[in-house]
Amino acid sequence: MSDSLYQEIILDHYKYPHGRGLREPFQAEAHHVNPTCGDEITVRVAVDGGTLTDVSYDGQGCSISQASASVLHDLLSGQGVDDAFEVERAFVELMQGKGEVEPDEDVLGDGIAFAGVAKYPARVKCALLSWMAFKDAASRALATEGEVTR
Amino acid sequence: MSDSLYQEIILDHYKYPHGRGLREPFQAEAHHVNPTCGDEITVRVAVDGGTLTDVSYDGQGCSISQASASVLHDLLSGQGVDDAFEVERAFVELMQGKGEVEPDEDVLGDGIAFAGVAKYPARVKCALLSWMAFKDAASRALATEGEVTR
Amino acid sequence: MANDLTSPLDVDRIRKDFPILDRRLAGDHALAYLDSANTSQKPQAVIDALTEHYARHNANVARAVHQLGEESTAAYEGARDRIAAFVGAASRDEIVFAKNASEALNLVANTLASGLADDPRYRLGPGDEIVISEMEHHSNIVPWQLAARRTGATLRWFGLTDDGRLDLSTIDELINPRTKIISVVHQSNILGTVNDLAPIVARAHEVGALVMADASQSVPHMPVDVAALGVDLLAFTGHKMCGPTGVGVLWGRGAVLDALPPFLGGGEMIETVSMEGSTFAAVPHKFEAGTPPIAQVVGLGAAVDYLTGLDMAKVYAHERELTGYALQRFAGVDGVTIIGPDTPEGRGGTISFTVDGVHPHDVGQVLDEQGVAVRVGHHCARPVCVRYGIPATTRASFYLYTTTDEIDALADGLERVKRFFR
Amino acid sequence: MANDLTSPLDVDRIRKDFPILDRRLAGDHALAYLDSANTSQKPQAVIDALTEHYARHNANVARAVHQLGEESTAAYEGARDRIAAFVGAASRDEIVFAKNASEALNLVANTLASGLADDPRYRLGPGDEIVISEMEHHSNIVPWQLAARRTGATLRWFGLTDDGRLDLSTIDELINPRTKIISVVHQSNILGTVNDLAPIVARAHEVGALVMADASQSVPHMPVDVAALGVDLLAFTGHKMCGPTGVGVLWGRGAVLDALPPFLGGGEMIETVSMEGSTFAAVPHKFEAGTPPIAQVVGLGAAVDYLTGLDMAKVYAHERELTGYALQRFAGVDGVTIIGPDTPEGRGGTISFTVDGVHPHDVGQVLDEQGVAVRVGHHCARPVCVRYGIPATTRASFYLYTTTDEIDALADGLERVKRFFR
Ligand SMILES: Cc1ncc(COP(=O)(O)O)c(C=O)c1O
Ligand SMILES: Cc1ncc(COP(=O)(O)O)c(C=O)c1O
Repeated sequence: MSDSLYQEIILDHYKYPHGRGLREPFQAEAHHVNPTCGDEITVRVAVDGGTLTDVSYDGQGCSISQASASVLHDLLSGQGVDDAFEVERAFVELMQGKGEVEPDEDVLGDGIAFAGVAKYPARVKCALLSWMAFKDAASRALATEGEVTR
Repeated sequence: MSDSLYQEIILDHYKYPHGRGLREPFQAEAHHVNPTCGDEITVRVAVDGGTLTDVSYDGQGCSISQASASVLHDLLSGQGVDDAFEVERAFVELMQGKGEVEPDEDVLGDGIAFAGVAKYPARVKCALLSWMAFKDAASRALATEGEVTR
Repeated sequence: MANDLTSPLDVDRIRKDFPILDRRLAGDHALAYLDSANTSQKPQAVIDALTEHYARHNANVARAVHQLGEESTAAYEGARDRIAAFVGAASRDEIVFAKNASEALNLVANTLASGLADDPRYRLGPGDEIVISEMEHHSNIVPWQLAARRTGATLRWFGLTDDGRLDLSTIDELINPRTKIISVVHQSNILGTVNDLAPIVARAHEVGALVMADASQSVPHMPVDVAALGVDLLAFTGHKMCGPTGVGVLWGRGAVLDALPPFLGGGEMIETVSMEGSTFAAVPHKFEAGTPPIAQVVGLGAAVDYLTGLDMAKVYAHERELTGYALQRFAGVDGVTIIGPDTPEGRGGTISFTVDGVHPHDVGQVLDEQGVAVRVGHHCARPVCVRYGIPATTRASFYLYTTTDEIDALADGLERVKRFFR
Repeated sequence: MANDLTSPLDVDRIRKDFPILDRRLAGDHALAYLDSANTSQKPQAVIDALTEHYARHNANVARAVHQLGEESTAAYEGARDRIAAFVGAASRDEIVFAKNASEALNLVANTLASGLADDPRYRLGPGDEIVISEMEHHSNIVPWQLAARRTGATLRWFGLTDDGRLDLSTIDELINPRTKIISVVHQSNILGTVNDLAPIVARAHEVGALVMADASQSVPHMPVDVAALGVDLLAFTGHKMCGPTGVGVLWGRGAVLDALPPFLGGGEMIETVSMEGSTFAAVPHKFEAGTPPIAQVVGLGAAVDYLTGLDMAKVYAHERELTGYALQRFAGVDGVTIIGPDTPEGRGGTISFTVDGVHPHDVGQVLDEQGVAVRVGHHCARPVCVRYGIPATTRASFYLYTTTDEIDALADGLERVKRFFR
């Protein structure tokens, strides 16, 4: 049951999230809400010389939205900014692909476990919630890089 | 063809209307419009000591609305007020009877020719236009009886 | 099926009237549709009325002298008669057709806010107060927030008690001579609570305020008589009562509807139009601008016939039985907490709950994979979630075709949910 | 049938798609339905789409994680994609579903009048001007009269030439820097005139005004591309284009829709709601309060598929042929005067006329008794009747299923009308 949607990897990230909690320093923060289900996420981005030194987050919501934030942290923390945006694009593409996009494990790591979610339109928003917040925060962080908020 | 709706009597009244034209004196006047088709009628009522001394009218519209005004004039001019309202009630009842009310020729005279119209809901309004204007004008005339408008 | 209940409805027979209840879902699961508060399913009689209308009688209404136009007008206006009778309206002219309940609620909020009424009692302005409650559907919150913002009136509300009921303790202060209108839900779509409107109506009429009831969740499920309720205005929606989407109803006392200025302009809502200015038709047409939802009204008429044929008192009794059964059944599922009244008194067959440690989205998804269709989220009543400190709920809602088997499938499914996420 | 025309449509085959065209009327007359400008008939494909939706996929949209909810949402949003493509919208988010064209027009008038927009270009006030025309449908007059009354803005209009066209001679004065919006009809529902919107769009954009087109009578009958028209907003209605009643469409440029404040409040038009205040969803959902006309949108999607399958260019060509034929045919009927352009250039297949000495009501009635269904009255465009000094007209209007036989039946019927009343 639930094979396609609830992969073991997703349940693992949900039960044992990686890198959860909001940390300092950070340049920008974004808070996103999914109005249909009340899921919320706050993502903070710290950039230093073209590298995402930390992507921290906190939130509440369903297994998909929370596991996706945990995977986001794993994939993007410590990455170069350009690489990070490439991963972000690949994840969004996978999620919007209606289950017809073949995910690249080299780029997406544990993110490939979300391939099945793309077949459930109502849940795609859950999976994307933290990624949208990240994109928002990261764009603003890049615009203000240098002014570290403590 | 058209037997039920367009009785000879109706066509006669339409082609050769009785008592058409607005006359003085009168106590009250009412102008009614059928918004769906643009038919209009003005009815004037002159009352003297409980008698409708004249019911005059002018208007434009379809054969049903114009013939009905002509019949109205014939039936009500010179009548006692109470008798006139009785005729009015009988005509309205006939029109709203969906073709199931048996008209009384003693009361309605040529008005019985409109019995078939009652089966055409879209035309009932046409047949009633002058009668509604009459009712309106007559009620006001009775309220102001005495103050003759010249 | 419903045999273990003392339900007065023959549910097995009724289910045959609803073609969708035979649907097999993915994985060849049977459908247990427990989302009727969201939208109800449609009996064949309603589907047939739509088909028959489009295939044999379709024409615009009120405008045509031709035969199809007369048939279509007779069907449309005939439905108005039956819908008026269904809620005990004093006159057919008190029934206005809207596109849904939301439009009906907005119609009242907007016309009061427009400032175009002749009578000042029907004009909102600074200093005036509007009263709603914390258990309203967004469709009975946002229109009043917008009206308050436009006019400078103040929006106030009844709070909720811990057990999911309106807190009427402050009623005499909350409803006061500054109050112009109170708009409250008759049966909550999230808590299931049925509100006794009598004290609100009594206090409102003492201070000269109007009362509007949002009856979207009551008219489908119990006999509702507008005269007995004593309210001035009432809204409900076709798609939750076996009717088509695309049609809602505003009922209003004749004098109140007469006093409200027009809402949308155009089409047949006029008496006469010139470029310089226009005059308006009498109610209900004053509020029905443009081509109305003709086929949908005809379909709603068929739905009302269907419900009347079953007898609303029996529908209500059936749902009470189901509610009692479900509350008992859930009490036996560990970790499930009911949000709202947990006894069958003063509530309908809509039950919201949380499952310890599992997000409603995940509850709903796993249930769906077993063919059990429930709704998850804030159910367009986010303030209720905020009030009870939860992000969302899972909600099961019943109707005349619901069986205890389906409630059992839900309870069993919840055990599975817990095993899966723990 | 249409054999004597060079029509590119196989009308005989098309007629088999419309079950109502087989109707026998009272007196066993065949139906000649010449009232499609009032509402069109529905092909079986649209009726089937409705039945299929209610019988197999019915659920509320955007709210459910269950399978029926996903199917219903996919059908609803999928129709939005196809309808967007049908009118050449840049994005699916530019398509807002309303209950009819009248609501779409009112939406724009009301949101501009509400004063709630952030950008002052989207707020009407004293000194601002609104421009319409004398050939508008009441649904594109009354909303602007109400908006002007509410805001103190001034309503102005294009007059008409004697041959039934917009009088653009004063365009540079009429559209001036005080003008905030021009809302004009693309094809007149009474005169049949097709307006060239290019000079209006050019002048409007010179002075920074918005242009809205009422395309209720053009989208059903010709290929319409919003980008090519250059307008900012456009309204049309489902029931005139083979779709169900109860659904209309507002198209708007993304930036324009974004700038307009919300219209009706409730349901899914929100981002987040608290008792103290709410924020709103992005377009198109911002304008879709409450349960939308789900099945009707699905039906309209099927209608658009049907029309696309036939090819709108061919539909247009067919109607041009019919119009030419009809104008010629009427020219031969003594005492018949066309109200509106009397040549096929710059007009569609909607022909209004008067018959000397016979009131339109009587014309329509006698035609009906021969099975010929036309509309009589002012066609919700009373100012046109006033302009041409007539109380009403008789109107014949054609569509893709209309044949020259039906036009012949009309012409023969008119001879009979004259014999009867003279
Ligand atoms: C030109 C025009 N505009 C607007 C409308 C209004 O459309 P609806 O009645 O569907 O709102 C119509 C049709 O009635 C029309 O012909
Ligand atoms: C209590 C309540 N009010 C209003 C509404 C709005 O109804 P609709 O979506 O048909 O406008 C609903 C349902 O969604 C409801 O449950």
